[in-house]
Amino acid sequence: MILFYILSVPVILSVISFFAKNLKTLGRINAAGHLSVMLAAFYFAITSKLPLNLFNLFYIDALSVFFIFVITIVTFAAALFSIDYINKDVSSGNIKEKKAKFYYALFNFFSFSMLLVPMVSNLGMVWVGIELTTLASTFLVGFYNNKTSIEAAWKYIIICSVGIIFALLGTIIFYYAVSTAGLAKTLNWHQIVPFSKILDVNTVKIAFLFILVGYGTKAGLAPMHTWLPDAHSQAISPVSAMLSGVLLKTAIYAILRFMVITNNCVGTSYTANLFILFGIISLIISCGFILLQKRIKRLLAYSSIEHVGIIVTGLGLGGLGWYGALLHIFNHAATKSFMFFGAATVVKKYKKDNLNVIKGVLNAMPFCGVMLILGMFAISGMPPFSIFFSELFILISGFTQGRYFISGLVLGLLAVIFAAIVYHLSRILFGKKPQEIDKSAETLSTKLSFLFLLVLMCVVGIKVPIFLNKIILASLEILKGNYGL
Amino acid sequence: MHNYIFLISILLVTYYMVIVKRLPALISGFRLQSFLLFLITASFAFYEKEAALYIVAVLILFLKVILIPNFLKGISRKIQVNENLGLFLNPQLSIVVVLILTYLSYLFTFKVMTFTDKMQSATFALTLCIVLTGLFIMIFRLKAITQIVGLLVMENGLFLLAVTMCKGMPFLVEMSIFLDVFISVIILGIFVYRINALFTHIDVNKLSNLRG
Amino acid sequence: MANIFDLHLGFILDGLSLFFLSAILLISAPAAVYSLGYLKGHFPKGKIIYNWVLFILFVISMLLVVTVNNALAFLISWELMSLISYFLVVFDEKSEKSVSAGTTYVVMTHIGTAFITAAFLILYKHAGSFDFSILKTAASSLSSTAKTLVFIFLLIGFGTKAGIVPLHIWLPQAHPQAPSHISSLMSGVMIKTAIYGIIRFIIFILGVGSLWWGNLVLVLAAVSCVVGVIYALMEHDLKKLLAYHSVENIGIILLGVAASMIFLKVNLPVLAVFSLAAGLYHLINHAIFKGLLFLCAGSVYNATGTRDIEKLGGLIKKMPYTSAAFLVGAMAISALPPLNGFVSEWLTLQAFFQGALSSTSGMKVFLSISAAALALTSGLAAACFVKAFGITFLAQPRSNKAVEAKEVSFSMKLSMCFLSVLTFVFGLCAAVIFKILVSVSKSALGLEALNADFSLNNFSLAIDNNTFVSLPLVALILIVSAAASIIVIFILYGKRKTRRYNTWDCGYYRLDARNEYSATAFSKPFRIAFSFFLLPYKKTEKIRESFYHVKTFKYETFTTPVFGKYIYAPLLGVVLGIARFMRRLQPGSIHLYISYIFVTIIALIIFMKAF
Amino acid sequence: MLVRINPAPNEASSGAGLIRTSIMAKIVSSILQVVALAAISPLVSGVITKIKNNLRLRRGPGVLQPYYNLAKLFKKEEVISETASWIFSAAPFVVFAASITAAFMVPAFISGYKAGDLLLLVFLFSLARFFQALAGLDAGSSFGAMGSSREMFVSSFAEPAAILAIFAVSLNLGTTNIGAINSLYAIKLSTVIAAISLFMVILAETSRIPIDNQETHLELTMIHEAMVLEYSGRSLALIELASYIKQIVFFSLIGTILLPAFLSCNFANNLTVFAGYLAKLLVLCVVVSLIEVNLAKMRLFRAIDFFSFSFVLALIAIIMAALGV
Repeated sequence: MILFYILSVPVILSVISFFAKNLKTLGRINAAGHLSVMLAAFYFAITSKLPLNLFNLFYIDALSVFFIFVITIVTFAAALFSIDYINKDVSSGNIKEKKAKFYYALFNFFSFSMLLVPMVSNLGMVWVGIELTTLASTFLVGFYNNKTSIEAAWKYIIICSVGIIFALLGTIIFYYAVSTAGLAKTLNWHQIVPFSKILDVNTVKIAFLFILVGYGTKAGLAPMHTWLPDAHSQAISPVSAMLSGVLLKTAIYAILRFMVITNNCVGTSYTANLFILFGIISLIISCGFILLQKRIKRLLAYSSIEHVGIIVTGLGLGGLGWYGALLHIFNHAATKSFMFFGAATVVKKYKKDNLNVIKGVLNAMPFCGVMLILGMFAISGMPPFSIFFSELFILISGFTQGRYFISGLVLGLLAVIFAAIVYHLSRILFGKKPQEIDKSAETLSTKLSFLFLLVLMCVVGIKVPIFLNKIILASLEILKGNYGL
Repeated sequence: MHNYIFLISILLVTYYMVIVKRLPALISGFRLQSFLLFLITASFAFYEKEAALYIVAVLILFLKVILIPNFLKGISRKIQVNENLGLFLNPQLSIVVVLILTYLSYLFTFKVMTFTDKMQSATFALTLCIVLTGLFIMIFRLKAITQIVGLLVMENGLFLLAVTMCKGMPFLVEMSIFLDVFISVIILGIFVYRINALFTHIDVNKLSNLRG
Repeated sequence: MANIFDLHLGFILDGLSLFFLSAILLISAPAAVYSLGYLKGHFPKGKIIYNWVLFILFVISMLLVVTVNNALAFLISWELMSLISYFLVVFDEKSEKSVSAGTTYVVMTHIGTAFITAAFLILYKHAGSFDFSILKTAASSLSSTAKTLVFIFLLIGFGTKAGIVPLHIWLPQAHPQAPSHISSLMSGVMIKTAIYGIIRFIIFILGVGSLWWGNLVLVLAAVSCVVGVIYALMEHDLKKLLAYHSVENIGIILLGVAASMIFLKVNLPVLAVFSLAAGLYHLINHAIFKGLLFLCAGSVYNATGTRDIEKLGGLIKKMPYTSAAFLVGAMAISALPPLNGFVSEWLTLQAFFQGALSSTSGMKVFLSISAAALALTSGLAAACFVKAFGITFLAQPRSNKAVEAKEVSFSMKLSMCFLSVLTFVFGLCAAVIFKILVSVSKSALGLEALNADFSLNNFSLAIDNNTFVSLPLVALILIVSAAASIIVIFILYGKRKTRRYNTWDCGYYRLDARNEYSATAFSKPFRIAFSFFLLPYKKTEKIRESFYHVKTFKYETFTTPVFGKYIYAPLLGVVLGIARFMRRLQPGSIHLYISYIFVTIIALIIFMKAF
Repeated sequence: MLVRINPAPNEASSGAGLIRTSIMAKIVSSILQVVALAAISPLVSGVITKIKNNLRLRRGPGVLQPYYNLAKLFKKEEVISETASWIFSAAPFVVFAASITAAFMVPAFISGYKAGDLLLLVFLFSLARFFQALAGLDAGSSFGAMGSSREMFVSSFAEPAAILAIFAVSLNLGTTNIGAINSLYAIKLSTVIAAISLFMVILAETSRIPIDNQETHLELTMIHEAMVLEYSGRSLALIELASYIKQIVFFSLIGTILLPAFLSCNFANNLTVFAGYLAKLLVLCVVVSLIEVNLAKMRLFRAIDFFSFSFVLALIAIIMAALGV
């Protein structure tokens, strides 16, 4: 029941958006709705007996719960952040009020499509869900309807569609493997997994290749990442946070589902090696681009590629690396959204996003400045923030397996990226503010959205909450192929 | 036997789409290809006695043969775009490349995939070839609409694969995919309008403000 | 898997940790008192509270670093320490210098931490735990390659924090930018935590693997000494000068540590204990006098608003307490008896000598040359502090800022006074203190059972019955002979007759501050002598009124930052060059982007068998 | 080897007992020795000047001239610069005290208990130099500052050579405490070479040609004299006396290292020891005079070459000592 509540709230909110009178009230209702969704997800995670199978259509296990949880958290934070952001956009004449309502509708449609992905049991429907997320978010990317945002939106939809077609190809090949193995013709994950050992090894291998490239495009793995910096930097900022924070992760979720089957069928080393390859390439590429980045939101977008690289490397390393990767999914979602909020506030205030031009953020907007400093260190992996730990787990896993070269490479690249991020952001944060910018404070809702995520970052950094730990450990069992959890 | 004929003709239509220079011809090619896809699906439904495939076939006919090509033609008429496709690679070279791709697909199918059935091998190679050709069109043709067509060609290839190899996907999935395709074409169409309005052209290669 | 998440935060309180603990507290206390007066009036109230919060966190993080018994906890507190000190470096966030210094600092230290992390994780692989005791047992079964790797990583990691050459470049930028009481903490104790790391992890846990480790550290330490002091000589920013001296003194401390590593390997345990204790002694001494000097420099900055010694002068009359304290610090750091700096340099030299005495011929020469490097260093350091003290405090004020200087507030004087007294205490009570340090050193080396005692009658340091130094006695003789000379002269010749008059001016009628020797002039002989390394160059500029009349002549000399120009800049250039190349891969063409996907697929299929 | 650097408890206590019995006698004899050194130190300079003048076929002042100079200066009124601070007034006493203390470290004609060792000696002189240089800067005159700069420059290069030479000597001796030397000690070739190296350093430290020239007040060449240019009267006398003492301490050191004979354990028993000591001093005076007369002063930056040579000599001495020669 809770599940339907979670799914239906975005739909209802989406409909409400068109009829709402007052924009501010709409924003508040929106935030409240997503808060309730988040709490419902939390409640669901604690109370419900997993796995949950509804009409063979929905299949919820610990892994799904984990992703649902991450999605609802970021969505709530983005909804909270949207209130003031959209208001300012409207009051400054950037967008019309009608368009703002349209924004809320799309926002909810987008969150609905993302929530759908981890819930459905059918791998084909997972594909549909992910394609839906693309379609829902395209307009949010091209929201401002200017040259750059339209360009970004076009690239986003075209490249993602191409990628996702390969994912579909992979899914069909999987389906072929299932149907030729003498099983019931099904694409339901929980029905395939028990029999994955009898699938044809070669076919599954090829299918996984296509899946990895296809969903990898959506997840932002280099070299298929090219849409990502454009889309993330041009999207309306709360949505940038959602794109970076969770959209990429839904694609990873899809990959994980296929990974379980492939691992059961051909052994872990095949997927592991592929993951590590893509992880390292993503890290290297993002490192290069972060070093020379000039625009703040693009910087964060490349940082997302970096973190997806880390996650995927962690998935490739296995063992503690899997734990680290899952934890990193959570941590990166929280931290990157946090950073996007900060960047959005700065860009809104200065009306520029060039790192060379912005100066004295700390001076002009003390709260946001402090948040950005903390976020800067959090995102680049300093304790006491949570990313440090998930990265450490991945590294521990690498070192204990004796993969010195790979782990060393990751460590080195992380250090370089740290250097670049601190260099870029400290330049805008410190210094004297320009004359024409006056000192200002953020509204309560904005502050709350920051603090909410900050608390998550710190709490997980100090100690992984028991319930999150439980979900992740259960998810790990699923990744290992013990599907009944 | 007639399946072979369909398959070979679909391949030929795909080649035709590679060598055409003008937009209407490309869209007509796509219409033809979709029509052949419809025929294949229908015959499969007939021989395999799959009720669901009939519905799929009808949807193909309705969406891909009629609705989408008309929509695309409508766009190109409305924005009065130069009918030239804008080629990175001239037709002669293009056909050579696509032939190489076809060869590669066959090589891949016979070397890597392990089909027992010869028919299945041929179909797989063919569909792979169509997917790659779609990709080829997307890469080597400049205009926004050609990219949409390229995407649709790839999708057609996948439909063909699903139908011939697995006798269609699960019904719900199939329907959702249709929905997805339809929505995405509409959204892409809207964006083509917007691109035309903002840039006064639809040459997507010139969309390169965002770099690095 | 789950046991990793539960950090069993335990503490190790052996001699080594307690030693560092007390060193930190010893310097933090006066720094805290000092900041009362230092910040007042110069910063808004909120900023002062901010300072206090950071200060306390900084001290706590340093204490954690030296007391936790778990490598993971160590790593976390290490990072926290870096982070907090970064915030302290950028305390004056509006100055661009602070920000760039802070960035350099945090980046360098983070790269260092990456190496430390790698080393820890390699150890962890073999131990399965981060606990020190388990790591220690596991380290003994490590293969020699792994051991060497861990050693190199730890050395780079901790070397970055300690500021050994060529990893020192952040240090002279960052330390001066922090508020002075923080500089004194950073220079005085924070960089010492790296020494703690070296002792704890390389010597205590890992164990010295082979002789060349010690040799390597020794060479690096000697180079750090000399390079640090040469740069300090060229520096005219008072706090920067002190920061370069930190590089030098870290070198001296490491000389002791390295000697200890060598002696452990050539089976001279007594000497190993001795030289490690000597290193530790210099460590605490440096903490005291460098803390003192930074506080004095802060007072000067507070009173005059500049740190450029070329603009100072004559402060001894305006700020008698500060100048006295600075003089004491300068004497201590120049290793002048009977102050504390001398004790530790003497001990270090003795360690080299005793080592040379007991070892084979090649080692004899090696150790002697190291001792010579130390001697060169202390000579140059003395020269540098003659410059620093002389130009800052003596002669006539060189600018209005110096003319208007006033003595600083009571709390600042109190802290400086406290540390000045400590320099005497640590000099005169050397025998007692060294006894404690020897036991610390024994426990750090795991040689508790060893019978080694290096003191005589509680007031002399002694190696054996012949070789010793008794600083109380030296102090006594100094005082008595000075007093005797005064008394004798008074008895023989009566009261001193003096007359105040102008400085001799060669007949020139108007001798003023512009005629004085400058710091640049003072250090010119050194600049020429080390020109092969400093690569000095000059810029001249003539501002002419007409062709015949040059109105002003501007003459500036510069030295080339060798490490920045020939190591770091090319390195950065390579990295940025690669990044620039990568940028070209993303020119904005969607067709190219799609082809990337295409190529990826093809490549994966071709190389599928490789996975 | 280890036994020596790690005295067993009973040995240490017996050593302490030995010290206790004779400690008063040792202290008295040490003080007497230092007083004697201080008393004859101006004479050494006088003798050197005399010999030099004789070598140049001049008459020159009498050997007691330094005493007359000192007596005159002590009586005179001092002129102190208005710019100068208390450092300027205190420095002569510090310099003097440091030199006296240094004299306690070196066995001139009495060996035995000392307060410290040769390393301490080096640092004591650097204490003296430190204050001297500060005093040079204090008056604000360019001459003084230039002298300070050069003095610190020269000495910082002299120091490594000195330490290395001391190491070479001590390696043969087994300890850095030159007080442990006694008449039974046999000198080796390496000791001689080390002593030569040390002697070169001493030339510089005592402001002699080829590094410095005591006889001139030409601003281009002077080092030590420039530094003390502002001094007059009593302070100047103290500084002069201190440098005489420094000189005699160094000479005694060289004499003891090269010829450990004529050392006795206590002061009272014979005068031949003292005579022998004076003879050693005289020989050194002659050597110094010959060098001063025959060499020209070097350019300031040639000093580095000079010390490098000294350094290399000391290094050779160490290598030879390592080989047991």
